[in-house]
Amino acid sequence: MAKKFMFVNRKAPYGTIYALESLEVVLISAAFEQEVALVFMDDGVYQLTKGQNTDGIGMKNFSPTYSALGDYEIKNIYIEKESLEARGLTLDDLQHLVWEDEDDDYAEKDSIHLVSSKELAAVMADQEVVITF
Amino acid sequence: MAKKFMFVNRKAPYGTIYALESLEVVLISAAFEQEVALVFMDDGVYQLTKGQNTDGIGMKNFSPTYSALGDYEIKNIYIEKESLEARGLTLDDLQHLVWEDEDDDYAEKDSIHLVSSKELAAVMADQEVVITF
Amino acid sequence: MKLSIQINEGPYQHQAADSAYQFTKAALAKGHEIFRVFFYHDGVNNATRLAIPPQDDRNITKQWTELQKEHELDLVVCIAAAQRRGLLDEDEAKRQGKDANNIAEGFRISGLGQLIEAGIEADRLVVFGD
Amino acid sequence: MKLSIQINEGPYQHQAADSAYQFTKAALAKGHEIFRVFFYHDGVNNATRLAIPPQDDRNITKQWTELQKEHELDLVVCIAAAQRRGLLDEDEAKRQGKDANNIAEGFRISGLGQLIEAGIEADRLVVFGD
Amino acid sequence: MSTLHTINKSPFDRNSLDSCLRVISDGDAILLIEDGVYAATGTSFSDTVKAAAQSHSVYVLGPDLSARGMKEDGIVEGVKVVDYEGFVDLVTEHDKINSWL
Amino acid sequence: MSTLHTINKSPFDRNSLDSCLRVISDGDAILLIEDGVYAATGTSFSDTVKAAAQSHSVYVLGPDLSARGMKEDGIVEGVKVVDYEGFVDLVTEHDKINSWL
Repeated sequence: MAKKFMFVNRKAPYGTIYALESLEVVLISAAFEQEVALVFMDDGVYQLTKGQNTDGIGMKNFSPTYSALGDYEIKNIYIEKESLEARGLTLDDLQHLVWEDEDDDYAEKDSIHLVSSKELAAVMADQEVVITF
Repeated sequence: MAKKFMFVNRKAPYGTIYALESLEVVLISAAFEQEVALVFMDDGVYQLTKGQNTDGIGMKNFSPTYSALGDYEIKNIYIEKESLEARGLTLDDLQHLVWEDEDDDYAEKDSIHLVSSKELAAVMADQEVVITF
Repeated sequence: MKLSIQINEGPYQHQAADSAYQFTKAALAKGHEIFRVFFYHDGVNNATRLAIPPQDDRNITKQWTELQKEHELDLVVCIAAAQRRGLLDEDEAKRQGKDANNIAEGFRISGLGQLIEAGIEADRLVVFGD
Repeated sequence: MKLSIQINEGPYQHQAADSAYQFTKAALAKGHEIFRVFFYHDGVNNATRLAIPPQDDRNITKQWTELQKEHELDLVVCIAAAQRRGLLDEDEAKRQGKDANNIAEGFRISGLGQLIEAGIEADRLVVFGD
Repeated sequence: MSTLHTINKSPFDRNSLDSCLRVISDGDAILLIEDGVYAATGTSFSDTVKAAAQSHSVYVLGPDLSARGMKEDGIVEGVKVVDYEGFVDLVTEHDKINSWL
Repeated sequence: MSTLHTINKSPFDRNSLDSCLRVISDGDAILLIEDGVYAATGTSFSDTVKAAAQSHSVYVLGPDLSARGMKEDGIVEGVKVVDYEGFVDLVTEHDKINSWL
């Protein structure tokens, strides 16, 4: 029986390692064939910004890895609208994450679901294991 | 020539080690005969609360050490009024820290100065080295 | 009930390791089973046997080692996080050509999959961190 | 000008060590003198020689060791903070009866007074932390 | 599927309590631990916590309160004090735990 | 005795920017680094930062902005971008540094 796992990302990238090491957990979780959902809220929404370039700080730019989530069958990615708005961002500022639906002739479909706090609360309530980073 | 050192404490005790290890720095600094001032602001004001009892969390209660500051000739301790008030605390909730004035027949004098943000700004501006914990 | 614990911060700097230890002791005292304690992020630093805390303070690593012995706890240190931060067992040190190792008795180093397994197998996962 | 640097957090978990390294390199390139780099709190964990970061990532300890060699930097690890967290040099390991040590080349372990001295002797003290 | 939310930071230092309150569901509970216990005392956040305690069960870890010199009799109306044994019970009584780190 | 204040955390995550602004003096400057750089972008805090930049010099570290995918041309009015070399100059041009950790 697959369990419903949710990983909640609340921290900005680079300032701390949580974003990077959370992504490592998420990718491993895919191998266990669980139902995996990701949330980006609070400063976690900054993890998905386009155009990250870490040349000037000597750290590894791990943002391209997010685009691989679809290949790992991770297609339920929730972004809290309120967090995005408070930061003056829109979905256009974030990476466009997709997955291929093999039941629909490998059509590319959006992985990202923009949800309100209230909608997010309902999704969270439905989970069985929650790990917040 | 003595330099003016100021140590600014902004973190609550026990949740993180900064309060404890900051105190270790302060005590060492006394041996160097510098002009030392301490500030407690933001959650740092919680460091000085009376009646701390760590039996239930298995950590060392280091709050008695603050009362030794006077013996180390550390007598300029500033507490930001705004921080104290936002936390619903008054000076009565905090340890009463004193020093003995040997030029005044060893009279016990208050080490703690309750200051407004504005007054604190002036004291801070006058320092030569500031370390915030 | 079967519980798993995750610890994200090193000893002393944050209360996480202490809180996790107090919680684990209380859970065991109430007859619950601890399926696994997983050390992730800086949490791997709890597993060093080289620490010498002040005599009048607790020794966090030793507390875990003793609790492990008494209850046969499964204390797992994430290998990827441990390599980044310099926590090694003897085998790993040899394999990586390092001249020393520093892991304490009672801890074992393993993969991140052990955390997912801890989440699957236990009835509850409780995380302690910064 | 004479600058001192203080680093309060360990490698990788926080950007502090990276920021301090970038700043130190830039200061040296501009001809300033680095009087001392003082590692306090979890910052002592930057001094381990046992870390094996992923191949495609920076090796923070090695970066410091190399900068130390090139510019004869004084990299000081606080002894009290280091003992709590399991960072030891050979002498200290012997004295404490520990069977291994883990400090990297280029770092030395010394007392907290070295931080105060760094504040007194340098024209500026810059602190990096969480 | 009820959730126990743990908050371990002061409301002055972090936004975790606010974030938790945005997405909490009916039947969920909150446990304040570590530096999170200050939220249960008479601070400028006490109205927020009092309101939360009217719609949800809010608990505070006694050992963490005592360590910080905070009196149990001065805590926000409606907040209940538990010890580590109570913490364990809260974990088992709810279906899952969300630690707001 | 001018001070360079560095802020390394997002204004959403910590209160360090607010605290710094409470006790800053005339002639002091602020440098936003690490996750502090988000304060220089168009967030709900941008009015606070804009006001600060009117009474004080406010700088943001470019390399940290770029790492986070934040564009220099979208930053708050009055905030100036510096690189690490500029960071070093700011340190030497002010009498002391206060890192708001």
